[in-house]
Amino acid sequence: MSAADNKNSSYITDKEVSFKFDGKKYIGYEGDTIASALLRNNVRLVARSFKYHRPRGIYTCGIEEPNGIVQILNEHNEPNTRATVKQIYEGIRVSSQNCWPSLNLDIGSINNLLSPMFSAGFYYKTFMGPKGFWKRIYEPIIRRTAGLGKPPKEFRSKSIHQNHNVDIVIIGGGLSGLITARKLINTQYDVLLLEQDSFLGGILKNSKKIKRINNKEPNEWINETEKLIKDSKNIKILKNSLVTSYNFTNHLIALEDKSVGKKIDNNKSELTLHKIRTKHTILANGHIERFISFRNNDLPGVMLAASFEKYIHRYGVVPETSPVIFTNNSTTASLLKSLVDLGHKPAAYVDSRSKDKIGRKFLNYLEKNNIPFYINAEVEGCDGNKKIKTISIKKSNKIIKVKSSMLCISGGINPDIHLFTQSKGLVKWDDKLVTFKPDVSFQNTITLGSVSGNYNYEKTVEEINNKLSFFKTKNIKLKIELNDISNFNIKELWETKHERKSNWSKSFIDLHNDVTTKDLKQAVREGFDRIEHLKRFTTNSMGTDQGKISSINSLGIVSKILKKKISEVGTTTYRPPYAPLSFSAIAGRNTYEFYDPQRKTPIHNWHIENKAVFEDVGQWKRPWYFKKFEMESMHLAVQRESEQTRKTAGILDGSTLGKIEIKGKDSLEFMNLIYTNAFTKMKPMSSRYALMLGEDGMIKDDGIVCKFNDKHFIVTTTSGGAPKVLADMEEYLQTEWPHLQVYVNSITEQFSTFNISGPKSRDIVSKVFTDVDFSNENFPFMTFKVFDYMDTEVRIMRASFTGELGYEIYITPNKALELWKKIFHFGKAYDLVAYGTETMHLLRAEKGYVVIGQETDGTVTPLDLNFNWMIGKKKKDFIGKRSLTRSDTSRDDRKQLVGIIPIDKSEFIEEGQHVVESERLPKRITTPVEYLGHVSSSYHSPNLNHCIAMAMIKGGNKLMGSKLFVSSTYGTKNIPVEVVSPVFIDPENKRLLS
Amino acid sequence: MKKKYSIFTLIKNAFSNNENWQKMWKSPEPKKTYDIIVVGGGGHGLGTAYYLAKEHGIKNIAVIEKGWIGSGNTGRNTTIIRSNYLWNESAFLYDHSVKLWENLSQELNYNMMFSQRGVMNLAHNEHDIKEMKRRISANRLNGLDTQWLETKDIKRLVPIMNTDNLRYPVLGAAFQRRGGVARHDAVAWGFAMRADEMGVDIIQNCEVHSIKTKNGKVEGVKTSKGFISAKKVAVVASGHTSVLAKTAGVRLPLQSRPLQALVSEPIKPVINTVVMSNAVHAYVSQSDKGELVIGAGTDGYNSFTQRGGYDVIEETVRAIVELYPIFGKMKMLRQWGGIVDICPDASPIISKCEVKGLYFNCGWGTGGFKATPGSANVFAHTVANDEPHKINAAFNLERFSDGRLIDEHGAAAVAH
Amino acid sequence: MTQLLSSQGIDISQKNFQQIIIRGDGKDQFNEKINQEISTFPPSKNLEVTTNDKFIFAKNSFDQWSLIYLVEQDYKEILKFISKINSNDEILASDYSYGQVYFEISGENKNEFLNQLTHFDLRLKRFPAFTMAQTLIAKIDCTIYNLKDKYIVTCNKSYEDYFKERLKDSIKL
Amino acid sequence: MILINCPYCGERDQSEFSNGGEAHVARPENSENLNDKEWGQYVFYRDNPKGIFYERWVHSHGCRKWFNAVRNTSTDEILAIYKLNENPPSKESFTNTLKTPSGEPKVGSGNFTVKK
Repeated sequence: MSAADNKNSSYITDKEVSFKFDGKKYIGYEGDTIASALLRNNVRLVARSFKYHRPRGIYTCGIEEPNGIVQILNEHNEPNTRATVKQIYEGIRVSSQNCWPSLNLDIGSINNLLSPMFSAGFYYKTFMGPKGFWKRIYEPIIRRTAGLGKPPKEFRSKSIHQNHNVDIVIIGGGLSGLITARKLINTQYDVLLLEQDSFLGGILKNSKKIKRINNKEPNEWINETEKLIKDSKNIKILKNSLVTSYNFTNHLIALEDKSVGKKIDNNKSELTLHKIRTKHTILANGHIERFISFRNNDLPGVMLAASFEKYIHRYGVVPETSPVIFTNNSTTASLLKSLVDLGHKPAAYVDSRSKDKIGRKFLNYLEKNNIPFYINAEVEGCDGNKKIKTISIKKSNKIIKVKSSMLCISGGINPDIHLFTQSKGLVKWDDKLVTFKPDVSFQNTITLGSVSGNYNYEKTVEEINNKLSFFKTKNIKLKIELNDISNFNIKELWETKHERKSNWSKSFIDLHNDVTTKDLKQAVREGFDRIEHLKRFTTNSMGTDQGKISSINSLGIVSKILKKKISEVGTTTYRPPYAPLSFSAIAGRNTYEFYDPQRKTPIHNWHIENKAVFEDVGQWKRPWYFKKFEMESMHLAVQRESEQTRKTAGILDGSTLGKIEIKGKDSLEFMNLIYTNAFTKMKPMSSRYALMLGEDGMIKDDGIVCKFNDKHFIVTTTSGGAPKVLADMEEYLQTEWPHLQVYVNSITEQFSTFNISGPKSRDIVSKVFTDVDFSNENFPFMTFKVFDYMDTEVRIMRASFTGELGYEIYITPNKALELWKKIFHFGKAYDLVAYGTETMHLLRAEKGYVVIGQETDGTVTPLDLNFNWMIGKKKKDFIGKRSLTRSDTSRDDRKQLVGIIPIDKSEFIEEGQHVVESERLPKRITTPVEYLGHVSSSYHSPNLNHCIAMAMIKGGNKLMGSKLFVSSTYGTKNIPVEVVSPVFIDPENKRLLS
Repeated sequence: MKKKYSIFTLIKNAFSNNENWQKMWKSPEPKKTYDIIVVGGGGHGLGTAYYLAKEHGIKNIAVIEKGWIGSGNTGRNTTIIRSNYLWNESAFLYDHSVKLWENLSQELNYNMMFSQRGVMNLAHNEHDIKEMKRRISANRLNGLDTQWLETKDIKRLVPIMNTDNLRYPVLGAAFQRRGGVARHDAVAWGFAMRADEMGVDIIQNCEVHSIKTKNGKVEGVKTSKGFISAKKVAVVASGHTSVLAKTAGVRLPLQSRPLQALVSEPIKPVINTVVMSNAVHAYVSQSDKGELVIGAGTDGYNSFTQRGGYDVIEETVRAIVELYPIFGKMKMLRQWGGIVDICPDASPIISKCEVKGLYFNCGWGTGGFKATPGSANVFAHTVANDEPHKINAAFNLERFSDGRLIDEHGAAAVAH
Repeated sequence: MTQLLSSQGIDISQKNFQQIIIRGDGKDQFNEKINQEISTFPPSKNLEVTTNDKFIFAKNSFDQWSLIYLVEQDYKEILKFISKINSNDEILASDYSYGQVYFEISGENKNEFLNQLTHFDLRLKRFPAFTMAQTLIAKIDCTIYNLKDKYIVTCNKSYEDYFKERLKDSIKL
Repeated sequence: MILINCPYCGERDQSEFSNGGEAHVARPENSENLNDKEWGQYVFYRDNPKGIFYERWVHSHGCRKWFNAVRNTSTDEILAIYKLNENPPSKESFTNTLKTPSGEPKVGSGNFTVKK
């Protein structure tokens, strides 16, 4: 008794392929899955179970497989691969999972002996004490024993995404799918046909249930149909494409495996994730056979009947020439017939149905071929060591033992409603079919064929013509002849009773997670009588197969315990994805080098040439500091840049600053509403530092406003804040103040910005822009000029973020680099230095300027920063005004901005540390220590040669001059500091206005 | 009688073929009236009932659950537990919770599998670093065990992490050792079992349609099983809280958003701590079963569908494979969504309201699970005494008028 | 113009166009003003694109137009035009000439190719010739003009390197 | 993923849009006359109904235009879209066309079921 070939299989070639399983070499045929190849080689033991490490064999022939889950060693050690789906190729190396030292001798199987203790949810009830043991002892052990496969190896996939927009999607290229496609050929509709297999045909190839279609052999008809579709202009076929998710408004996710049956080429995309948007979805994705629970229904050799049949016809392998067949329904008839037609003879046919249900016709057939059969009978269980030896059949309280190495079972078939429920369609229980089938669909979803609960193939055409009548297409005519001996009927049967009761005997309800029918009963006993509770408590159907062959069975069993109708117990949620979905496919190319775009300024390459170290600011790459020589540390570089800037001049690439152009009759009114400042009295061609609040009164952004006239402004924003500020302006204009005639455009990228500052900056710009008068009288602080230069337009603003004399230069990007170099050409004589964001931060801190997002954190008002002078008190309204007078925001003991310096000038204050009143902190802090606030900025000032810091502390304004302490990461001793004004350099603005 | 669980009871029951286990809780029909009705049978609600009975001696309580207990966010989150929050108010509240977590398995004699494997928050830019160092310093002064990790330390704890060869390099992390994960269902079941033992009625499959009030005082709730009167009503219904509040004429500053999570197929242990990253949006831990438990983001719109947008899943997964290149060969097993109620300041509301006898515990947003015992404990106190516990005093409704917000969004805009 | 890449049924080249974004109410006075300067009326139908050998003129939405010069103009002329337009208080014209990059994409596989990078529905029945759209391509904001036999795609200059790499990458795989 | 019909650009994937919360909340004219509570209501409180919701969207990755939508938050089905200057459709016009399921598991099960 062993496997045999079925030479007249339509699919398998006889091209030999060698592969390795657990180190041993085997030969299969091209087109074999790992499973079919192993069966061909009479390998029955392929895995160990999750919890009890029981021996397991191939149980199904597809995605629903609960047992045959393996590791692909030569594909970056990919774990948890379904042997029933993955095709072999020359040299593929496969290993079993979750066993040690070997599949055959697995120490873990000790758990099987202890299994009575490992009852459902046992881990909730023990491993609790003594305290701390869970973390140190129990959990590590449990973690090591749990888990399926070993971790994969690093692999940066090049999987791609492909978007589709179509009118109709057909899921499933089986009988119904193909007929539907034929109906839609050369119509106005764009159609996408998705088939999970590498060929079309479905049931037509998986069985011999159908004899002829329009007097043609099924294969002939399939080929004809495929050609018709290929020649059509409007239908596209995607093979090896499994639909995994059915989202809202007919958005589908399908995974195409482009390396079926071949080695993965790491430089190509091996997977394509299809994102499909369609008007109508047609589900023709068929059904899944379910099993029956009986003693040892997990023993290698037990297999679903339809899967057995699939192996015969698709893969040309008869896993066992004389198996026992155990069924409660009519679908197994075709398997029996297939065996007989191939000259094999089943060891026994066991049917729980009665004579009249089975039907005379089929009984005659059994007798004619003198097949030993038992009706009104059940399989009580099977026995054997790592493979079936004997099968115990129970008929009228007698046990008959039959010898066979395989047992083909069928507990009925379930419409594959996974995707349908994902779409939020409703299912209802059908007592005749003993299963759930689609009821009301929630989206534009149509189900056809067995997924709709129509198991009668002769009726398929009629069904399609009816359900698709609303499409503008002709009705289709097809004659379908069957091989089947009887029409579908079934007798409800979920579980057969054990003969002798033993604490060790098991009949499984979830093979993947090792859940037994006993566990279900215990769970219900403990009060978990709701199906979702049951699921969570027992982990039933929570495995990687999502209980495809068993979840309805568990409902059946529970309904019996609770003496309720199954429809009352409810069905369990099917959550996307339909089958485990590759992470790298989901990520596609939007990761690794393309995780997030890098935004670069026109000066970027110059920065690189000049040894800039970059900082990420949003998506922007900004020079953080420039290394003068390779070994120069950040600290040295920043000290150098800062010193040089105050000594002569420094320049910063500020191109990332947000820039917005604002124009319209009511621009002035708009500006007065958006910003806290008052702009009415502001002179044309002048600039002003401005603040923007949220309605909650908290500072949101700042920038400099350039006023051309009352109807035309240009403003800058923080680099990170730019998009948000523009969006907010648009929002207020469109939704709150449509009566204001104002337009705003982002011009961030239309101008590059350079900030040049330092005592020598005037000399330098005067040399660059020879015909501009930069004198204090004609170009005072906070004014700007626009003029032609280098065949483009340049805007220069006298402004400074360093406290030095400074100019902000705006020029179009195409000329930016040229100008930048020119400035350096003339700057050379003055040792002009390029500086980065860190120096910018240091210099502004010396001057006491704040940085939004550093001094502020979304909880700071202008008053907290002593920015009262920036608030247009006389203005009737502006965004956030009202919030400033709430009882909490108007407190005068809020956290306020102060400067602090260490009393011992040699000490350094760390950013982020807190300001306290005590000299020391306890070693272990048990009762919280009161603090006044935190240090928001801290730098070593090269120009003062000691540490300067800013802090936000409670009632800071009143604490000027007082002595406090700042905590330190270096120990319990706090640093004594003095509270001072945050302006450390040039308080009287001599440098600024020079 | 009190159920005792231990290795011995397991053995005992093993010999009786596991046929003598008792119900963990009864499922009684609701009485006409109760002293206190807790609306919402999640961890927070069941815990509230438990502490009311245990610490405040009130036994005439019903917990009313629309579905089955733990069916809401309790059973839908990524089970991360930590207390390293910036502001004192939050730090005290969440650490109160962590302290309760540390003894909960023993207290309830039910294994919460609270695993203090540490929680890491990664820093990916200068701004993150500044924000975290400030947080760590504040935590220290509040007696919390948060520490700064250099990249090499991170590598040692999570060798599979890609720290340098990515768009936003890992520059360091804030790490709280006492943080970790727990078994989410166990919390609901454990509280339910012990509350039930003390006489609390746990009523499932009973939907509260509205809260009945009369001249500014609560009278009871209208449910799918009829009207049930009560002296006090405590609402802990996460996403649906504001909907119920409205029926009592109370307006809450909440928005209900989908929050999604996903798990991978189980593999042998590869990541033994919890890693969170905001810039590269990815929260990961590995369950004892071996599944990677991954938290995604919230969608930007209100929804009660328990189903978010697919793009949010993609955003998270692409971050995961960026941060952990070996996960490229992993597969997503399940994905699901919950409905979280979000407050303007990203802090919860545990408060009385203008209606006498009506209390709310809501606004936990994406971070409610970690707070389960703590929130339940102080809420029970608030309901029992009609007065907040000092730990939750600041989490009142008034703050949205006077401006005393507890803004846990973290620092706002990026620097110049 | 520089040929970027050319592969099975898909050709991409980078162009140096100049552009102006014009905001206004689209009423007679507005149209007249524009017409005076470039002797063409701005397209009146939303998303409509009018084009000749010199420029593309498209209506992005009810109050925004983009004018793209296909043949390089003297920049001074463009600035002059902008200042003339802006002399009218109720119109805002912003120069976009050098802050954007432009790509011309043609070939019979251009839709399938672009749909690797965008979910946008490029089918002729949803995206007719001589219309435009603003959408996400490769995760960044882009504008795409359908000129029947080819598309013009434009995005911010700071994304230039990234966007080119994405295009090349998609062709490769 | 929701498909949103931008009144200016046509049907686009939701990922191109940003949501603006409750619609028709006018910014108070004379905020100085409001007390803290009233002002707080405007700043922090927005409607959050389960069912019919009048809300705002902006096509942030497209034309950057704002518009209003009526959405059933228990199913995410968009019932109507209208421009800012158009009048909102009446609630009544939807109540009978409302498509269930509520979008949540039916009590006691994980199945999506219609309240019939």
